[in-house]
Amino acid sequence: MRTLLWLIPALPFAGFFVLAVFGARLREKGVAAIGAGSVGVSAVLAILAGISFITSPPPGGSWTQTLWTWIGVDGFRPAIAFYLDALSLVMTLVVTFVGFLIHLYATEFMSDDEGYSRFFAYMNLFVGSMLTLVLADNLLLLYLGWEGVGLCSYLLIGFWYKDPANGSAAMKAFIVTRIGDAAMAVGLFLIFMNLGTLNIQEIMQKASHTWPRGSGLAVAAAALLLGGALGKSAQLPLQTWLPDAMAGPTPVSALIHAATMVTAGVYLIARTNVLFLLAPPVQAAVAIIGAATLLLAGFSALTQRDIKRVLAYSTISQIGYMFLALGVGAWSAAIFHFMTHAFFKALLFLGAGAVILAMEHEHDMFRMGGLRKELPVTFWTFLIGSASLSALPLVTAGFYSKDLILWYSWSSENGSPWLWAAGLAGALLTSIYTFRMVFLTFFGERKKEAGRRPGRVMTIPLVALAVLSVIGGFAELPRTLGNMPVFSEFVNTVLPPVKAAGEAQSAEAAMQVVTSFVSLAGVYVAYLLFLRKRRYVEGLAATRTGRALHRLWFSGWAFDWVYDRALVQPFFWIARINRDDFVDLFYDGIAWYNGFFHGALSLTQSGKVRWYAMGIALGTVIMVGIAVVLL
Amino acid sequence: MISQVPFEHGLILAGALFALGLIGVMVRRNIIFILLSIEVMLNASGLAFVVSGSRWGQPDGQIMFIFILAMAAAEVSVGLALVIRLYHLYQSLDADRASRMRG
Amino acid sequence: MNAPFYIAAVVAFLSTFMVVTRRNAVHALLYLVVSLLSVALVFFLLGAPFVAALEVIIYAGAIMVLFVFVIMMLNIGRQTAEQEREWLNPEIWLGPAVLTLVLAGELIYVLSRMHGRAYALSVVSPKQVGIALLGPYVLGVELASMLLLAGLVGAFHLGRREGTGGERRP
Amino acid sequence: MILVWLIAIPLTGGLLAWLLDRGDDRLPRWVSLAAIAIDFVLALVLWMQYPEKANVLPGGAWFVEVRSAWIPGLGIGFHLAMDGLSLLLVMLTAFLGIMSVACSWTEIRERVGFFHFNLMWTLAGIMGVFLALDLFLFYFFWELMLVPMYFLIALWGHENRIYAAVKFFIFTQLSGLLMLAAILGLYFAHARETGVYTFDYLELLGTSMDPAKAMALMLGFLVAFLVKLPAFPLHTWLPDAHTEAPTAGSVILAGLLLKTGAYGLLRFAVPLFPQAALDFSPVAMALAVAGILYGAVLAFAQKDLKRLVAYTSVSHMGFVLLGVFAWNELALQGAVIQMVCHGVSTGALFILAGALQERIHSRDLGLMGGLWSAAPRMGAVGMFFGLASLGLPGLGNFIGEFLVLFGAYKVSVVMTVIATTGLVIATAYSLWMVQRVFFGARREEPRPSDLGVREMAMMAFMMAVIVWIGLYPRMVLSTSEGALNTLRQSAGVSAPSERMSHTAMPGANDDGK
Repeated sequence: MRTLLWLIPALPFAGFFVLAVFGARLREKGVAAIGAGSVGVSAVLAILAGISFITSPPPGGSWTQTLWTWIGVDGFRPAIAFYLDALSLVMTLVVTFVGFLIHLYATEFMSDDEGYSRFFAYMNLFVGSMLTLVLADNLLLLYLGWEGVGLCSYLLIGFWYKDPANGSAAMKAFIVTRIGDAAMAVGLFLIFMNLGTLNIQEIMQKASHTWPRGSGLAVAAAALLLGGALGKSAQLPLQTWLPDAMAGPTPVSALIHAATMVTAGVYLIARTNVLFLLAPPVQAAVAIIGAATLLLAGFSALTQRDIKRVLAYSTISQIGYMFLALGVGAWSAAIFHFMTHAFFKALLFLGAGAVILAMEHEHDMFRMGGLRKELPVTFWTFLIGSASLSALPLVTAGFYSKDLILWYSWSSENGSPWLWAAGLAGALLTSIYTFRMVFLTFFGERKKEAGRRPGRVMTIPLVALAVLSVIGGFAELPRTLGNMPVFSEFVNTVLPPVKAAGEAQSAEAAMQVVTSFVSLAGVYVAYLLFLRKRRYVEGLAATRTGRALHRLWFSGWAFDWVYDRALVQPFFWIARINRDDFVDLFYDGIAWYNGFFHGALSLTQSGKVRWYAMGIALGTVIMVGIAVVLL
Repeated sequence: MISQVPFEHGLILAGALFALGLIGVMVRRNIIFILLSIEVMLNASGLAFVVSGSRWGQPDGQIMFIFILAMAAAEVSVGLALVIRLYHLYQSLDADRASRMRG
Repeated sequence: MNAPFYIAAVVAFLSTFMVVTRRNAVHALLYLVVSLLSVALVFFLLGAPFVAALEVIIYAGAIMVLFVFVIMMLNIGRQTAEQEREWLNPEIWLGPAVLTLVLAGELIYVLSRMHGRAYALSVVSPKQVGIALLGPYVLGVELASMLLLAGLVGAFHLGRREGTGGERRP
Repeated sequence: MILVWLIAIPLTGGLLAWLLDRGDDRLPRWVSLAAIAIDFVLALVLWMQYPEKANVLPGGAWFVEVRSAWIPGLGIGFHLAMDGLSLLLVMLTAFLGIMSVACSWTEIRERVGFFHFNLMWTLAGIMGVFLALDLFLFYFFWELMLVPMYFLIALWGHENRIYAAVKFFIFTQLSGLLMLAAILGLYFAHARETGVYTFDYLELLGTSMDPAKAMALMLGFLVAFLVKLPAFPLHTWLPDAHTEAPTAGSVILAGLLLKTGAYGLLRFAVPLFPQAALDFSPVAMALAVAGILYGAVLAFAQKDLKRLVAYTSVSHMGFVLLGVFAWNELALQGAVIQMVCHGVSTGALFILAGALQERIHSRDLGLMGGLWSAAPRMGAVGMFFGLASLGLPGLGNFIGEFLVLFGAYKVSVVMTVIATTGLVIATAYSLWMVQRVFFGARREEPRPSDLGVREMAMMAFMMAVIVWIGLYPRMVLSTSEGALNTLRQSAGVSAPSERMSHTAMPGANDDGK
């Protein structure tokens, strides 16, 4: 099984190549078969690899397969090599499995769209790049996957290229993430120069030997890698691109902007955890950024009208939780939340996609309503997803993962009550906006006829993801509820275990009661505000501060406005005024003076013989004068 | 009969005559006067040659004078022919009239 | 012993000065002849009798006569005199005068700094000149003859009055 | 002798093409295509046997050499030699030569024979530059490639081609003269030191002279190469020359002429005056970084497609300059890779721009837009090379740029960080270009037909090269490794005596751990 490791990323790339070259000639059926098939087979392979990995764990806890040396310049020898250990196995499984489900969903969702083969080519390229990123054995190959997913997100956001708005949203996404990538690149340079290698495992060992805890280099390296992670995972301050990324087709949002790509930053930090442990200030920064982002995104999600933008802000918020977990050192909790989040967020997006399809591409929730009876399956699966997102107690996966994070943000060594409080407030906000979305779309009076019902192929993924977002949570039962931490034991073979302060079990139980009460309260508040007395909410929004707050939150805390004023407009201005290259003026100036002197000198050619005689005389006088002076 | 004239005085005389010829060329607008002044200058330079030739007792000075004479003769003949044509063309001997060759 | 040289020099200078400043062309021409004769005398005094003779014969005789012909042909004697008057207003003289004064000054400065010892000016007999002329300078003589031929042809060709055709009235 | 053939074939091919112009237009095209194709085959043959016939000449990785007296009196010899670096660039010349002949198949209508004559003679001049080891011969070829290029732009160019051609000529000629002065200065300095009057590069290598004079001579060389490279302040001829040149002219200009500048830096400017180059390197690196950012910002602002691509070349060549003056193993290899990949990717972009101009008779980005629906294949190819120019990992340019940045980081952190921000602006301009040309609302009137079979074959070939270098650059790296080690060693600012010893450099190294 070990030797087939390279097939997992290779298959989607092969799918991309086939579809890119022959796509135009294939029928939709053929394209769907190749597109979904390649990801499906690599999913199967991943599962097989997982099984053989778990049943007969390899000695070092990891498999390495080197295909060829990528660049060979004296000490700089990165290789195209894949490295499978517990962490990357979890990531691969989630990416391939959820990826396959979304591909399946997309075969019907995108049917009779004129760029059908192009869509699946890009999707396969994305899955291939994501798998390369996850399985990369050295940072340069990881960077290749990193940029590859960024490219695919650009291609897929701008998929419907006829509308220029999609194009600019796509460019915004790629450029903002590219800023993060530039920081990460500098991090790579720093690491290579100081540690002499890019291989992740070697970096981990060398860093812990050479760099003392909190040394300048460690902080710099960690901060730069964090920069890359912020860009890709849409955290403060580089989060403005994700809401606009909803311009892409819904399966894209489900796969890229919910399940896989946006969590690449989480994977990077988890993978290079030694660097972050060596740089406590940076780890604290991760926690604080996580907490701040989850609050900001929560508030923004409250005010959105477009169903996909609500989910986008919710994704930013949930990743904020993962960053919080990473920040406080609960590595396995972050990965666990990543897994459960992948399930229920993908489910919510696919559900939203079904709703949008039914509503003939209507995105505004306030124009939908009462779809409960029209789309029963979609409704129930959507409800399960929402429940899991807002972490309804005991029954949903979201509860176990989010509760774990909140618990560790309280109890772990570098956790703090403030972080916990922020997390809790975030949980409240989450359940309010989630159920606001549910009530607005599925309850209340029907405003529009439901057009196209989701077909069988679309409902299978919905149901599967719904099941997963319920049972997914049972993989990690906390001490108080069955004490079966299967997931964290598995992942902690790679990631360092949490350094909890050894709180009593009762404290943990009390904490769980508080979080479940908060999530239920959120549901009730949403019920009150958006189902019963809608007038009350309109009244609240009508007040002056209300309107100001609403505008602020709606625009994502005006980050876009600030960036536009501070960075984008000046850049355009500089580019515009210097369009034809002021350096050129210097050379044109030389040419002009040349002409000027030509004019002046030609005046001396007056044609009068006597003037010439005068000139000759003057010349002789000067020459003789010089001769006289010199001798 | 050989005079003990200091060699430099001869040259100074040549220089003075040359200067006068030069001033003539520059000042006069009538072409005939310009030609005359050129003749004066030629003569002055011939004088200088002869003076220095006699100073070192070499015939070269005089030979150079002969060449200058030949050149002056040819130059005057052609020059005057041109002056005649110019006169027919412009009906005046003003040197500044013929200034069509200007930049 | 050197008196005649200085007298001739002064006469030459004055007559040349007159040549340059006269308004009437004929007067200028005659002064020039005087100047040439005085220079011929200087040549004679300097021990170059052959050249002195040549000066008188060719320079004063032939070239000046040529000038006389041209002046007569163009009859520019008196009536161009007053035209000369407004051409020769004093301030025209200023520029060139300054220039030539500076030039003359430089020449004199250079010459005066040389050691002014008088040398016995040796006589160079026409025989020596003849030998040298047809010795090393034979090429020069041939060239001079060709130059004269060219001058002849040029003068003849340009001098013809009509039948040249083709040249445009201004 | 094969080197002489390399140069002689395009020369005769060009002449033949011009003579055959009487007949129909197709004949000259086939003749010049055949000539340059033979050249490419020769280059491949050389590459095949590269490892075995190593170090024919003392001091390193020369593996083919032709030497004969030309003007013995002045010490000028007809000395051509090839090492890994010049082999790569000669292959690039032949490859882009084929592409430029192929892409002007339908574009050039009048005076086809003379066009191909100029094209072939420029290519011969460029190959001569890459092979010449005698400074006088190098200057001869430097001029030889300049004049036909001037005719290419002046006769077959677009609107104000005369202005562009003259500007190009003056810029290059003036700086060329500075270089000539520097060559002569070196010639006499060497003569004074060793009494031997020679222009031969290998002898001139060791001349030691007082620092001020060395710096002056180095600057003489440097200005010529910085104008050709287009480094920041001296680059303004490039956009005009590119906008007005015919497609083949642009491909040659961007793909090859810029490389002669970089090659000159690598071969002549730095090794001949190692200490002066070392002292000058901070300034040069600052110029490089300025070039990267300045080129990128200006590329972003352009309205004319070819002008935009021209400014991207200024930005990419900034990386090469940064690599050259960082002067360590990584940076130099990066610079070589960047040269090769930039040649191919920018050449392709120009062929695309030319094809677009042939179809919609304009280069104005305002008129384009929504072309993807009309010409999907052209869109895909344009997108590919746009991504190559922004340095997407997995493609060749990324390898070049990152090796340069890795190398430059060792020398100066600040420069590298600023250069890395250049990557972000690079993303901006290339995505902006792709957006304005291919995406956006579909227009009715310019309905360009999609790429034909000929064009698609060319593009596929170039894409293959870029991806091959992107994923498996070791073939290129090992070829240029020997040459770069020699250069680094000869400029290692070590004592002249030590440099004279013939360090036997194994031409081919083992295939890596």
